[in-house]
Formats: sequence, C-alpha cells, structure tokens
Amino acid sequence: MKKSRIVRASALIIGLSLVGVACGGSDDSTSDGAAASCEGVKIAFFGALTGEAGNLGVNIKKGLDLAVAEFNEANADCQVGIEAYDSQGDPDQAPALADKAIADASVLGIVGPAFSGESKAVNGKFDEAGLPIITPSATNADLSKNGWKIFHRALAGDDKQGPGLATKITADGKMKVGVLDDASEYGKGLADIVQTSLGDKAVEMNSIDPESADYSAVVTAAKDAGIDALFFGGYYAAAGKLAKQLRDGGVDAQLYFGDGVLDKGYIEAGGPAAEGSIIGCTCAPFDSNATFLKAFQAKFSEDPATYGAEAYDAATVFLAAIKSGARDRAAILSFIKAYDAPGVTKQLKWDETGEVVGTAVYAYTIKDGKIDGSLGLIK
Amino acid sequence: MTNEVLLDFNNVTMQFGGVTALSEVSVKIFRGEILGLIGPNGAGKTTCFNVMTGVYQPTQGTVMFNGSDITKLKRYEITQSGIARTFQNIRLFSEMTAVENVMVGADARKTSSIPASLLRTKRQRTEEKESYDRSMELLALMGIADRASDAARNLPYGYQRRLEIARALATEPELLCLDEPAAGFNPAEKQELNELILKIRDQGYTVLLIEHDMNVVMKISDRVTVLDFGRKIAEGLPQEVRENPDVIAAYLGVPDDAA
Amino acid sequence: MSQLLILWKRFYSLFAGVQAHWKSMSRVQRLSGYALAVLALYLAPWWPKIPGIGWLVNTPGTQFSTVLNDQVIIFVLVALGLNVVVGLAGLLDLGYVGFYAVGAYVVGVLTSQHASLPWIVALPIAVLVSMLVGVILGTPTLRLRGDYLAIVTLGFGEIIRISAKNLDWLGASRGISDIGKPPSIGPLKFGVIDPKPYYWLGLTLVFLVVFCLYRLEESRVGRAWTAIREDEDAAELMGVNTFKFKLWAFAIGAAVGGLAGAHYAGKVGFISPDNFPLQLSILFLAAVVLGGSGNMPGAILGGIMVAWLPERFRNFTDKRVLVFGIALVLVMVFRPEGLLPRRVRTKTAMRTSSDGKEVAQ
Amino acid sequence: MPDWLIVRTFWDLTVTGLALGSIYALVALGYTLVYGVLRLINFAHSEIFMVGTFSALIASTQFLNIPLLEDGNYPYRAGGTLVLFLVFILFAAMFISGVGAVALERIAYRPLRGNGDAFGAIALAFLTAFVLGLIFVNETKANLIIACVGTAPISYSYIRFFKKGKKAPRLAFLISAIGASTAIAEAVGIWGPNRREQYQTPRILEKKVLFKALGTDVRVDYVIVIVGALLMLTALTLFVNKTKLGRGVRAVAQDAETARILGVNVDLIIVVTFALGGVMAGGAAMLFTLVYDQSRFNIGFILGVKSFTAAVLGGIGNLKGALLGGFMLGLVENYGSALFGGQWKDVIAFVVLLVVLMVRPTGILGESLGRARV
Repeated sequence: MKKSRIVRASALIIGLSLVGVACGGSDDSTSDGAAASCEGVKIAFFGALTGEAGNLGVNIKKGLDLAVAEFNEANADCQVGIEAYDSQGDPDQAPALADKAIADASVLGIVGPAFSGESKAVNGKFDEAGLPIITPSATNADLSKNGWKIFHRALAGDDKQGPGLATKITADGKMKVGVLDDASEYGKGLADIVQTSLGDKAVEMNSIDPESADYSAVVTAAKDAGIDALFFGGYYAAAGKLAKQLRDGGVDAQLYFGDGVLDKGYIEAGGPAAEGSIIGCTCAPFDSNATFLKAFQAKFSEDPATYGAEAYDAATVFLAAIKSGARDRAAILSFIKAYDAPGVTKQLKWDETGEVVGTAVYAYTIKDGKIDGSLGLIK
Repeated sequence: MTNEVLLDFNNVTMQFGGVTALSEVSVKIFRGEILGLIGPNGAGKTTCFNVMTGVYQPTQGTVMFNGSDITKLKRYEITQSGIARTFQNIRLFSEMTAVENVMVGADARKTSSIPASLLRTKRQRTEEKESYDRSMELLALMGIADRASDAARNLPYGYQRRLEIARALATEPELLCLDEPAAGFNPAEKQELNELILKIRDQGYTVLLIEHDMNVVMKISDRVTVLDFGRKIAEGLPQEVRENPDVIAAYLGVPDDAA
Repeated sequence: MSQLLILWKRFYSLFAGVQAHWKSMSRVQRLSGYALAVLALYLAPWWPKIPGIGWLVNTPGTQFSTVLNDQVIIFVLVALGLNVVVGLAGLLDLGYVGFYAVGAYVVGVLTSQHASLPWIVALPIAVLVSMLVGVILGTPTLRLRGDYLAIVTLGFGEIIRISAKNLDWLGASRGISDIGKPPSIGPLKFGVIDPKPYYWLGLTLVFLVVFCLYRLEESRVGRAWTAIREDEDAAELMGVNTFKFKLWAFAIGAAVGGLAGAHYAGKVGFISPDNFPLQLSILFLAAVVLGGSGNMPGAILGGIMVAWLPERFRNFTDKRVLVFGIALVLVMVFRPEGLLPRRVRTKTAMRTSSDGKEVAQ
Repeated sequence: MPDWLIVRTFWDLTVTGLALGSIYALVALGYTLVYGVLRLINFAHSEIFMVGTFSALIASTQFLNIPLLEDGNYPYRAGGTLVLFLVFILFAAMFISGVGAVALERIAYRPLRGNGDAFGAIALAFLTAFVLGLIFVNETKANLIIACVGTAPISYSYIRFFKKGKKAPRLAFLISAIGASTAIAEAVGIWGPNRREQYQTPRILEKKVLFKALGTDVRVDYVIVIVGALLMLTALTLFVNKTKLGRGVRAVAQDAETARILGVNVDLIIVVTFALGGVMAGGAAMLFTLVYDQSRFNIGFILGVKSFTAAVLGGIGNLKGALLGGFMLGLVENYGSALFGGQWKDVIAFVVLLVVLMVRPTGILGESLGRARV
C-alpha cells in the first residue's frame, strides 16, 4: 500500500520545520545586528496609522519622518531607516506587532506606543527585550509606575495636566464645575484627577458613551445642576457633539477639555459651539519653535498638529544616540538615560521612572475657528 | 385486547382564542387495541394528538395515562411515560442519518448524560450500544435497514414515513400514535403498511391511528372513533361506525379514498 | 458552461479519492499519519522558514508565532465553543464575547486584581465561572425563540463589557495589568517575549477541547443537540429534554469561551474592556459560519481564516475590514454552508455496530 | 416627591427621549418589515440608515450648496425656503436609502435564496474581482480591471446558473448581512466624505424653543422629529393595509408559499418590503441629521442594535410595536441615564428588553405581520 499523501505532506512539513529550527533559534527574525555603519539601523513608529484614531498616529509619524529625513540629509554616511507598526490603537493587535519589532534586531528605538491602552499591553515586552521607547503621546499617569526601564515620554503625564487644568479653572473664577468623562481609560483617568484637584467645586456628572449620538440626558443634568463650567475628559469627536448639544440645550457654562480634544476635528464637530473652549495640554504650542515650524511646513506643506513636535523630539534623541555611535539597544538606552539637551518643545531629560523633567501645562483656546495658543503656560 | 384502559381522554375542550377545536371530547383507549380516529378535515383529530402528547394544554378536561394524570406534564415527560407519535407532515431530523434519527428516540429511555458521555463510562457505552442495536432492529422491522446510514432527507418518501414510525417505536411507548401514516402511499404500499401496523400491534403496542383512508381504517382498526367539528359523533366497531347515519352525513360528499 | 461544471466535479471527486484512500489504510498507518500531523502543528512557529510555503503562511508586519497564539489559537478555541451553541444546538448567540470576557476577567481578578493565585489555579475557576454564567444567562433566556435569543444574548455581551468598563472592582476602563502567567515547566518558560510556549499550551488546549467535544458529539448528547437544531418540537416529542440539553450546550460553549479568555489573559498579561467589543462576537460567529457550522473541522478552519487572513494581508491595511466584509458575503453566496460544510456522519453507524462489521451501505 | 434628578427633569427627559425614540422607531420599522416577510435579521439595515444620513448631508451641501457656516454662524433658513429645503433633503435621503436597501437585497440576500438575478450576479462578480485583485494583484486600477474582466464571467455564471434554486440555511443570510454591513460601513469610511472623521451638516433649521410646557422648553427640531415619525408610520400603515402591494406584503408575511401559489409575485413583494424599510430608514436619517447635524461611517452599528432591540421590544413584525418599542426605548434610556448615569444607558436598555421578553416572549404587542411559528 502506498503511503498517504497526508503522511508524506506532514513528514515534509516536519522535516522542513526542523531545518528551520536548526537554522535560526528565534523565528523569522530578519537581521543579525548591525555593524559600525548605520546600515540596517531603524527607528520604529508604534501606534495607530489607520482605524478610528489614525489621525493622531499620522501626526506623530510626520514628526518622526521629518527628524529622520533631516538626519539622513546631514549624515550621508549614516542612513537611518523607519519602520511603522500600525496597531490601529487596538490592544488586541499590539502584541503581535511588538514581538515583530523585538525580533527585528535592526529596530533600535521606538517612537510610541501612541496610546495608553496599547502601552500597557506591550511595554512589558519592550522592557524585557531592552528595546527603548519614547512615547510622544501616551500620557496616562500610571504608565511610569510600572518599573519599566525602557519607558520614557516626551511630555508630562496626566498627573501634571489634571492639576494644571484645575488651577486654570480655579483661576478663571469658576465655582461649580461639572466633571464628565467618556469612560475611556484616558478620559476617566484625567477627569478623576481634575475632580480631585478641584475639590468641592466639582460636581460629579458620571460618564457618557463617546459613540452615542444623543447626549440630551447629560445636557438636562447640566442644566439642572446650574454649573458655570464643565470639564470633559475624552476625545475630540465626542467633545464636539457634546459642545453643540450643550449650547443648543441652553447650557452656557465655560467648557474645559484635556489634550484629547486638541485637534481641528473638535472645531469641525463643534462648529460655533466650540468657540471659546479652553483645552489643556502638556504639549507645547506648534509655533513655539520657529525652525521646527518652518521645516515641517516645508516638508508637509501644512502646520504640525498635536504631538508632532514631541515625536520630532523623541526621534531626535534616538538619532543623537545613533550619531554618537550606539549600535545596540542597551547602548541607546544608556544614552537616553544620560541625555540632557534642549528639544523643540522642552528640555529633554528624564528621571529614572521615564518622566520628562519639564512639566509645563499649556492652555489653548478656540478662536475664530482655529486653535489658539496665546493663553500660554498655565502651570 | 383487554379491558384495561390505557389512555383516558376525559372530557377535553380545546380553545384557540375564540375558536373551539375540541369540545368535551372523551375517548378511551384500551391496552392492546388499534383505535382508529377518523373525521373530515378540520374535525380536530390532530388537535387530539397534540393534547395527548402535551403540545397543547387543554382548556378543560384531563388526560389520564396508565392511571396517572399527564395533562400538566412536559412533552418529553409524556414521551418518557410511554406515548409516542408520528407527524402528519413528516418531521424527521433531516441532516441526521436514519439510524441516528431512531437513536434519538431510543435515547429517551437512557439516563447517561454529559459527564458520562465525556468520560465514556461503561454504562454510557453499554447504553450507546443498546440504542444502536435497538435502532437497527427497528429499522429492520420497518424494512428500511438498507439505508440506515443515509441522511434522512435523502430517503425516499415511503422510507421517511416508515422511519418516523421506527423513531416513535424506539422510545418504547405503550401507546403509539400514528398521524396519517399512509398519506401519499399507493394501494400496494398501503397494504404493506397495514400489515406493518398489525405486526406492531401484535408485538404488544397499543396503536392510535388517524387516517383519512376509510379502507385502511376499517380494515385494521379494532374500534373506531369519529370526530366532527371538534365533537365525538360516533364510536364503536368499524362495521357499526360505517353504518352510523351521523357519520355518513359528516362524510357526505367526501369519497372514501379522500386521502 | 458544462465544461466548467465537469471541472468542478472532477475537483470534488479528486478530493473524495484522497479520502477513500485514507480510509483504506490500516490503523497503524492512520495513527502514524495523525501523529505526524500533530507534530507538524506543534512545529508551526517555524513554518514561515519552510521554503516554498513560508511566504504563503507568513504574516508580514507581525510576528508569526504571536499571531499563532494570540489570534489563531484564540479564534479556534472560541469557534469550537461557539460551534456547540450555534452549529450543533442551533442557538443563535450574538454575545459570545461575554463568556470570553468572563474567562479573562476571572483570571485577571484572581491572579492580579484582588488575589494572587497562580494562573494554573485560576484557569479551572475561570472555566467553571464562565460555565456558571452561561447557566445563569441561559436559564431565563433559553425559553425564547431563535431570533429573540439572538438579541438578548447580544445584550448580555454588552452588559458584561459595560459593567467591566464601569465597575472599579474590575479595574474599570484602566483594565487589569500584571495578570499571572502559566508556570514554567522545565525548559518551557512562559515569559513576556517568546510566544511559542503559549502556542504549544494553546494547541494542547485545542486538542483537549476537540477530544471532549468529539466525545460529546458522538454520543446521545450530540444527537440531542442536532435533533434540537433540526426540529426542536419534534425532538421534544421524541423524549429529548430540550431545555436541559440547550442549557448544557450554552454552558459548555460558555466554558470553552471562558477557557479561551483565560488563556488569552495569561498570555498578554493585560486586559481592558476594549479587548471585548461587541464586534468581536460577530467575528466569532463569522468564523463558525464561514468554516461550516455544526462541523468541528469547519469551525477550526473558520477560526484560522478569520484570525490569520487579516494578518497575512496586512499590506492593504486600510482595506482589510472592507475586504473581510465583502468576503463574508461572497463566501455565503458561493458556499452558503461554509467552506467545509457538515456532512451527515456515517461513523456512528460503523463504530458502534454491535458485531464490529460495517453496516451495509 | 423625592428630589431626584429624574423627578426634577422628568419632562425634559421625556421630550428628548421621545425624539430619540422616534428615530429608533423609524429604523425599527425596517427591521420589522424585513423580519416579517423573510424571517431575517437584516443586519445591514443600520448601514442603510447611515447611508441615508450621508445622503442628507450631501444633498444639503452639494446639491443645495448650503455652506457649513456663514461667517462663523449657521446658515439658517426660514419660511418657504426652509420647508422646500427640508423636503428636498428628506426625499434625497429616502430615495438613496430606498435604492440602497433594494440593491442590498439583490446582492447580499437574493442569490442566497437561489434566485440571483443579473444585477446581483454582476455586482457580486465585480466584488469577487475586487477582492481577488486586492489579494493577489497589486492594488493598481489597471490590475483591478484585469482581475474584474478575468473573473467576472466565472462568478457571474456560477451565481446565475449553478446556484439556481438552492436556498441557503438561515445562518448564511445572517452572516451575509453582517458582511454587507461591515463592507458598507468600511467603504464609506474609506471613500466617503471626510473618511473616518465625523462629517458635519449645515444647520438650516434654527433650534428655537417652540413652546414651553410643564416647565420644559420644547424645541422645534424635536417637534418635527416626533411629528415626522408619526406621519411616516401612518403613511406606512395605510400603504400596508390599503394598497394591493401592501396586502401582498402581509400575505407573504403570513405564508410565502401559499401567497406564491395564489399568484403573488413574492420577489416583487420582497423588493417592495426592502424599499419600504429603506425609505423609512432614509426618513429617520434625515430627521437624525436635523437634530444631531452630524454623521460618521460607523454611526449605524449601535443605532441599529438599539433599533432592532426596539423592534423586538414592541413585537417584531408588528408596525405599531416598532413605534411603541422605539418610544419606550428612547424614554427608558433617558430616564435610566438620569437615574444611574449615562454610562449605564445601554445596560438599562437591554435589561428592560430582557424583562419584557420574560413576561411577554414575543414583545409587548406580539408579532403580527407574520404569525408566530409553532
């Protein structure tokens, strides 16, 4: 009797797999480390480029692209590559991408992960692999408390932003502040900090579903509570809908938001209702550094958006490390730990938990349908 | 046939909204007999079946089986207490094989459940084997064992009718209710079926038979009950019923072989 | 046109030929065939290195072995569980992600949030709790008819997710981090980076689940489920305690879903309500029906396809979901019974035959 | 009376709840009609609604050339112009949604009934080619066209000739519906205006307070929505009860086989049913944009789930039930939000559904378009 095809096929697969096992210990890794030149040296972006929150990732990627392009132009003998891991902001997809980044030995540093959720899912992996990361946008306060040695962020966390916002609200003379959130990790976290900082001025207003179209129950509650200000922790799309419905419903409280609303999408969604809202962010105004602004406009023919400058800063640190001759992850990491130089947004120096030393919080407002940074530093 | 009452259908009224499908119908079935239940379309025959087997809860009246009240029992409990039925429009488990169909019936008498099946306990294996053997036996009895491993839906019509009977028999009933088993059969097939039903009766089962075809009913029934507009209008030996003027009136214009 | 038809039939008969050949082999040959196939599956993390088929299976952009565990194993487990509910018993469950979430959360709560039990202890508890939740949800709802059941289960999935999102006891939107990992066995280290041990563990779980479900399917329980699916009223009138068996189907499906969730939680170490969106329920259902509902190999194939294809075709990232949607419609149009439709089993007849002989065909 | 938020703001919540409920009700009508006739959860109905909102938005911005804002203010209209504009936008949304629903039936459902026609077959052939082209060929237009030309005849003939008369199992319809739903939403997300971002609509109706009643400001847009929904339901009821086609719909819902034997063109009736559902969803979509003046590619999913819940709540297959269920759901959600907080809104909705189904397994008013299966 002939041997079955199935048996033969299985045997073949096993044989070939064993060959694979013999050839390389780790699976599908592509490179075996780089030599002294910059060949095969890459900096990676990790975050959402597509999907629901793709905008934010695209902003960050542009900052990274700009930094690398400038570096490569200045250093003809050292061409650094860019890798992009598009997680769609989904903590489910992130681990497989992170493992890929870890397995690719030419990836020496990561600008990202962009969101707090995916950060929690993968930063532990990066830590164990010793792959340094600098996130330009994940501001969740708890992230720096996990003991990850590789973790850095290029801006202050929500534990700085929240009190900053509370200071601003108090300074504006608001006495009864409704505090609302979208039940997301970022929104709820920030709203809780703001509420604590405000103390008894705060009026707890629970959460809303950001995907919902109708916020009339909240509008009614806000009207009923007679608040003179409202803080909403959440992202710009929901904020726009909320602002509009509040104004239509006859609520004229001053609106305050966190950095998740600092996007032109808020103005599009809110229309006239967005005018005058105050938005806090630990990110620096886009025009705070004229050289960066000009270079960015030249490359992309548009203004940089939220976190673009922070991403540029993060990439600059990695590039400086490469320039200094660091060719493996450990060397890059120790370079970052010792780094202390001005970036386009702030002085870049990290404490041992990975928090950046500069803790400035800025306030923005919406004026004539544009984001306006003239309110400046609030803390 | 004995004088022991197996099923006592006692003064049953069945109403759907405003429509009365059965009105104070009382039927007694004696152990070991073949009782024919006849009547024109819409007379309430199938409703009778549905009340007996628990598909409907009667508005009024009780159904006693083997001396106990089964009116409030769940459908599967009624089956397990010894009443099995077939359906007027065949309702086999069409994706299952013929033998599996019968085994579902045979399983009604088995007790091993999930944990036993998971562990394949000895009792479970014995029961599986018993179910299988009994089912094959019944298929052989019905003369359809040659297609035991075919999907029920692929069987020819006559096989499907007989498979329904086999499935019902597998639940080890004391009372077998056949709802127009000869529908769609040609005379030769009807003849075969008649013999089969008699054979079943002779094995000790009691049979309640709904049939349109007077020839079939009159030939094999020990007694006949006639329903019309939800009322019992006659009962007795086939010959008596045939000559009953009420029955003739009820059937007037309806030829004998109306099926 | 007719030539096309002939080609089609040829293709099918070729397939049948291989099957017949397989059946004609001796027991030893067949067993060794199975053993080799199993071994090949355990070596799957190295498949991308095989010249020739490597490019086909590899997932560009993501780590293949991570995809194997985090996506493929999870979807296969879930599809197997959901197949019991939807495919065998015919109960349309649109909220299956709820059980998956319960499994993951039980492990999260017991190993990190409120206690620090080892994962291996939390695992059976997670399975049991999921099963219990299945029973609790099933008892009131299984009396409902098919499509009412669908919307109610969908509601349950949402209730579980929203509760997890808003109850501080469950970590609310922060989720649960630092979830316990399986204990290392000898050289098998369940660490953070290497996904292979998890894959092997997951594959073993899959085999275990397949074994158990196969036993159930090939018994009175499986017959009862199929009968309920085919005609619930007739089944009950044939003495099947339909409610009991439906509840069992629900509970067993929930248990397998919970197992998948527990395995997932142990692997990634971090869960949050965002891991369990309603859309995932729909993907799970799609996996079952795509592969062929009511048929274990079909469910497995469906799970693999739904999990692996999007990673394989990562290069058109922004159109992946669109293609997935269109593909669902196309598969249903071209193969409405799924890729591997269930066939009427003839094995029962042969295997349990009293005298060991095959029943005459 | 206790001084709870829900007590203080009861009438406010009632008005806004009824407005949202009207939209649920109109969308629920589509689910109910299709379910009554085909016993199918038309999962993609929510996307028909979403397409309707985009039609309304495009009709106002592209055809009527209304800008989003004029000097930073809304371009309010008044009097005859306003009515004319509103009616035009309403008909545009109804038309596109109706056409969309019919096309959906042709492509995603009819071939599964073994009754695929040329339109559906060609559309499916092109979809096949599109997918194959994306997977196996690089994504250039030329390659896509080659793929289309190459594979279209095969799939066309397959659907037209090989699948004739074979009816797919029920689950297949559901999965096809889910697939269609995903595909439509994604297509709008990829190619639609403003892609995945929220899309704004110009606001031509000033949201003035029309009158005050029971201490509540009743806004004009809420009144239009509630009255509009009632009018549309009345029109639909009249159509179903008084016209020949409407009687056909009821007949097919009762018993498709018998209706076919009695000479009812079942396929035509199914088309009419989908068209009616689509038109109602289009109307709902226009009213939705009137109140919330925005839309997004994924707006349909949650709203669809809610509307289907409303349909089940009232008794699926029952037109009045859809209205009742919609209103009830809208109100319950609003009251519940005030009682327990907005984050529990969906939980409250589903718990109410469960409780109702426990007491009345076929919804509040029971099923009526068709009848309950034994």
